[in-house]
Amino acid sequence: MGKHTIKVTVNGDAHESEVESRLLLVHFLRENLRLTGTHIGCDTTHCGACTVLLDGVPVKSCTVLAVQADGREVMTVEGLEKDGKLDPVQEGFYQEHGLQCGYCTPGMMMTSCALLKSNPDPTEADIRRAISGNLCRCTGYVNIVKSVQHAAAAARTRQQDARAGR
Amino acid sequence: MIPASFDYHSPKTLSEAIDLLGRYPDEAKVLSGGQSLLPLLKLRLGSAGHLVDIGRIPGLEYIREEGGYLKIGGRTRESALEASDLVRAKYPILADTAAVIADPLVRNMATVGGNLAHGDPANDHPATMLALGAGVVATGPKGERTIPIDEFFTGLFTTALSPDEILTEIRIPAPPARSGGAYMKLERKVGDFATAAAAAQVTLGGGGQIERAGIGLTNAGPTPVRATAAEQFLKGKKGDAAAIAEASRLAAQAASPSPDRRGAVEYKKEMARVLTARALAKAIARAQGA
Amino acid sequence: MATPRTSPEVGGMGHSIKRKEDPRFLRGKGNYVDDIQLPGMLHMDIVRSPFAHAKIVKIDPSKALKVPGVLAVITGETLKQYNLHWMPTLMSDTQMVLPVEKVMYQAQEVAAVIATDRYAAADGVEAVEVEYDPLPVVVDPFKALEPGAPVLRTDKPGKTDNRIFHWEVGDRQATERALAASDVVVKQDIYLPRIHVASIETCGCVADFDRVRGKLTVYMTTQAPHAIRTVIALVAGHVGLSEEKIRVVSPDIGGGFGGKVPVYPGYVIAIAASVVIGKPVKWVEDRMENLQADSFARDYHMTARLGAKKDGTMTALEIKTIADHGYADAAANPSKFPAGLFSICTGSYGFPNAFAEVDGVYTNKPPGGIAYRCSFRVTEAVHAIERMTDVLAQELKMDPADLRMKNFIPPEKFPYKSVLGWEYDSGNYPAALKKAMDIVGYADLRREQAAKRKRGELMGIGISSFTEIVGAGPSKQFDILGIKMFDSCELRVHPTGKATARFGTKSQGQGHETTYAQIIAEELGIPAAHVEVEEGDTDTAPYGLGTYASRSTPTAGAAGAIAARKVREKAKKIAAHLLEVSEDDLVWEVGKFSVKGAPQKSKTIQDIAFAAYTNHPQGMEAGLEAVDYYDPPNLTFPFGSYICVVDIDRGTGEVKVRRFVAVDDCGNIINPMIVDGQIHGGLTMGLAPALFEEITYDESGNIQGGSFMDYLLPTAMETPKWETDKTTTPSPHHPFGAKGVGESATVGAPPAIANAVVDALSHLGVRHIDIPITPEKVWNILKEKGVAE
Amino acid sequence: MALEITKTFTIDSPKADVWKFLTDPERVARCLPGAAITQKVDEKNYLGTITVKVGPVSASYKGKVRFETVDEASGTAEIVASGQDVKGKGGAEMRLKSLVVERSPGQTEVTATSVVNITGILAQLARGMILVLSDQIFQKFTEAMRKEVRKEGQ
Repeated sequence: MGKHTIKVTVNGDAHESEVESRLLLVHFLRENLRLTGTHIGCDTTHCGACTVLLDGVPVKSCTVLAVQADGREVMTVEGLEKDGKLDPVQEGFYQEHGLQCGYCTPGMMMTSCALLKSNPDPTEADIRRAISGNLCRCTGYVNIVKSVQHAAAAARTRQQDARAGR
Repeated sequence: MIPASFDYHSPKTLSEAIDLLGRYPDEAKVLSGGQSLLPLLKLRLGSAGHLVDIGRIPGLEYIREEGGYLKIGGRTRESALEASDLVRAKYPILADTAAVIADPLVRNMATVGGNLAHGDPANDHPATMLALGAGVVATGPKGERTIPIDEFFTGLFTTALSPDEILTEIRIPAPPARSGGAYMKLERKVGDFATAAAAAQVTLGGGGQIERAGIGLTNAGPTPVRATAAEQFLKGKKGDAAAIAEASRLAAQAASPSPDRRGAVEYKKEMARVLTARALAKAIARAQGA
Repeated sequence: MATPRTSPEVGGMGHSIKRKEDPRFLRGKGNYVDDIQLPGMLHMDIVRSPFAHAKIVKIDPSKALKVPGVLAVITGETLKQYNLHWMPTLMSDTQMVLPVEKVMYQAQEVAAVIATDRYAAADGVEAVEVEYDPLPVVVDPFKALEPGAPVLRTDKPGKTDNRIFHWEVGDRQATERALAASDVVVKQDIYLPRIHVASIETCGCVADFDRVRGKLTVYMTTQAPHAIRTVIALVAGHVGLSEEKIRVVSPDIGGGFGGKVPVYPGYVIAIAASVVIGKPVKWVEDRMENLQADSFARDYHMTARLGAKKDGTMTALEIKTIADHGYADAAANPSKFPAGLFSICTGSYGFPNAFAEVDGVYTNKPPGGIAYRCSFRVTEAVHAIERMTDVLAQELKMDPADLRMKNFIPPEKFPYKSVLGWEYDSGNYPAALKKAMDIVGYADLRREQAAKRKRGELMGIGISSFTEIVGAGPSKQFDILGIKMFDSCELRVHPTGKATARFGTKSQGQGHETTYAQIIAEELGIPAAHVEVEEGDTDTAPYGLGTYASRSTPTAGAAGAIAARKVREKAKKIAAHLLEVSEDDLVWEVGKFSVKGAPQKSKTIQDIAFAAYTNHPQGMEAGLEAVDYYDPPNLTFPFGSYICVVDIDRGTGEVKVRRFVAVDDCGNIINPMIVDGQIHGGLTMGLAPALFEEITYDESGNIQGGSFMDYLLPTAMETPKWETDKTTTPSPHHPFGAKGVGESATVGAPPAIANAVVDALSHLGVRHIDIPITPEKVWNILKEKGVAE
Repeated sequence: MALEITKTFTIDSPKADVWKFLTDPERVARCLPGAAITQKVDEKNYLGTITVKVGPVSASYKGKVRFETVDEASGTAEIVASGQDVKGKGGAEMRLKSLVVERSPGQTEVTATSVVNITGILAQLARGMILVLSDQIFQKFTEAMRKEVRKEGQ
């Protein structure tokens, strides 16, 4: 019942699809576009495994309809790496062992990216607060906090380098 | 977890949205942030034949002071409220509230209007709006009307909105000088509904006595609770420990919570008292600093 | 751990090399079960019972079959045709795949809907009409044991009660006598509630039966793919599924923690559906199904008595337990251990007398009794002894640290034979506790506490000095359904000196691809970067019992080292041939053999590998590979001392963990970075049941805590910043002295937290609080004691 | 989860009228918001439906109504209504015990005890709501009952 044609830009690529009204954004990404990096963990808006950026803002894609994303930009974990270079957040998680099973990781990283955009130099408390809608069962969060701090430092360095024309 | 089928509408104007609501009187539901509605549909606890998404109607997201009121557009997201300098500076009670609703990601979608219109006594804004003496602007086929917040919550999950009305604005009287407010919430973890929570807004007179007090309680009954006896008691009192203690005792008497995994009735009532006391103390301190 | 023997480039033991699995996870390129998409794949969704105990009067699929996209509805009657409606549990009990007569718990599988997509399947589930006739519900295991209680397992001929098993260990009479002769005996009821591992990925599978080849491939969230393959062959052999035609693939797994060891009905139904329909069938649980129907952990009602002399010397321990297993004993213990390794309950202390008994009971709850990130029933045992130690300290007015120091098994007594039959391989308990006390500043904290008490503020300090028992296990005692609990490695060194190593275990986040490579690197000097580790595919990996109970490093890790040593033995022969010397004249140093006294004459492992395929000695088999099935001579006994500091809000009863210091000893460490990560995670899964998580049932058998709304996983806000440190006491019998670490912290943390909260209230006469210690529980005590705000 | 609510109230009607009402399931159903009797099986057994709606949440139950006790002499009636959610999400059972006593001519005191037992998803997720709801329904029922009894009595 109720099909809609939607145009969504995902990781910079424009997609046009016909979808059912009730199709959840997370299923649109995972099944229609086969971008399976975004995971499903709880269905009730508690775990954040499905976090993606919708127009740059992190949201839980299991609680957003695909039709709501019509005309908007979505970024998923698959869009983080640019020109073969990991995003500072990915690099931070790698260096600081911010992931174990990897299941919450994409959502955790998307939230972290958004945090660093609005707050390039977050305190530990800022980070803990920002990721409090993302559950991790493996890491105990200590190394995730370090990963985001690592990413913040790396992003600052990259910016300085860019400014210095390096 | 997958919702049953429904049809989706994305009107571009308010009148189009209101028409749709009128066209499907028993079946249509307003989709604002969707953070309460979509989980209900996914759990298949509720159903809706038609969702009317008000997200594409321009002009429903704003926070501004105008004509002696703080006006918040119905579709204003919680995260916007949380980040607003105006709110932080002048309406700290609202900043307190926005910061403890669900979790940061949910707040990026959830809206202030939705939080009220859902009519859930466990939601956080109702108590705050009761304390602030807000008005709710409903827009329907006959135009706008303002519903005083005291008349807004009519029952469990039910409000004074008619099925073809949309909550378009919340109006909060701009607080006079020497006003302050606070919202204190006890939750089992981030993302949980309140075990108990209290909103307090006070205005102090020149001599430091309390001229006006507004107190609202979350999850303290089938509808959001306004602790009127406590408010009355505080009028003219100095905001000292004894007055706060008595007012919070009176506030707890107004609570009739249901037992659940968050706690038994006695605990919840006592938490209403403790949190009212803490919210009042903070509100008074803020008022003194204002 | 001493300085690493290998260079950072080789990355052997002791190097915190970055994880080899991370690049794919960081890019969203992991391959979890729900990511698998096969051509023509169908979706399965399950109709579940809203009743905890009810006769099934009728299942009417007609409306469901009219839902567009729905192809079939499978019921117990369907499976009964193939005699697949019941299946064995790992504990030799039986459980239903789909019911024919009655349901035994809320959320039990009743029927399965097969459809072309998951949306249609969900619609189909809602359209299946089931008529139930409710039966009396038994949720309380004590009531279940009363005479006249409804007998739940009416399927078992001659069963007249709800008892599953009685198990005991130790000398009952001697313990009773010793308790009677003790100066002081403390007694306490301790309940460890029902909890759920709640890995962020739920369980699921894609079953793909190829009719032409007669081959079944099942991609499955399983921690033990080989054992599962054998179980499938045993259960479904009679319908033509033969073990060599079954391939179980465990892809990337989003956390296991014990919850992905059992065989769930959903797997079996999906397999049956694929075999019958001839198309791939995917089934993935949602979160509520996961919490409500998958195996639970704990649910141990313990009563402990601890005897001591006036000076604090412990003399005897007795623990009696009622274990609520739900409607079937579906624990995943070694078969001869119905109560797992609960007999580790004498802990870190030198008891001369001890006795423990456990009675398993049926109730109308989901089946289980699995671990929650711990070795079999070890958390229960450790909680009991560590709580009782504090209860005794309080009774004797002794400092709990002093009491522990007094009773620790002394370092010189290892290997130590415990009164309940274990041989502790190694330990240095005083060193770990002393280190933790130094880091946390124990004496200062006690002074701070005293000052605060005078002001009416509540803070507490809790200690837990736990001993774990992991690495099951020696084949003389340990098997699952008869299969001995060895584990395995098959190592191949390729001509260019790179290696592929396959193991019988399966990582779920522990980082095996990295740590196993480091073991091979350590033993052979082949850089870890050039060792490819594979697990989880039964068509390629050697048989093993899987990853749980912290057994991977103690068993498969050991197999890896031994296989590498076998390769080294052969390499030595080849090196002798190449260098034209006798084997006795060769010495091994990292990555090469050289001639004694002539170190310039040497052959690297890479040279030797090449020669193994190009220039091997005549009469010797070509190639350089080895297989090892490692049968551990003993279990390993990791230990540690944790100290937790809490502050209590007198108004709300909230407990805030201010500090938590964890000193762990897991023997020699492969990768310190990964070990720290394991401990951080384990601590958080110790915090969770201590303060937040619990599943309960109301009198009608309605589950409470069946979604993340009420099953409270801690976020970064509730979780403290863990402080970790180590002592190193290598295992004397493990090939490289390691012990296993994934679960120590989950075992050790809850009593430290509970002890801290009780300590904060001990001056008010509080002696025990059952976990989870919720704000309401604390507040009720504060109110009763007249100190609530 | 079993919820017990007891209410005692007086109706300005003779005992016989009240009794007649309480033993007529169709009339009782009329006073329960959302309820209807769909079929009479025999004198003591009926089939019926009830739909409960609270804001966006709704549940429809289909089931049986049975008179367990009808003892006019002692003025006690016990009705058990049990049903299952039409979408398989749960079950509900209500046991309504009534004790009818004539206080004075034309004045009848009714003590009604309802024990509601809910199983399934609502009992998992909405315990607090069910409590409030049961109370509301019972309140509405007793109000409607006064009117219904008086109407029929007139």
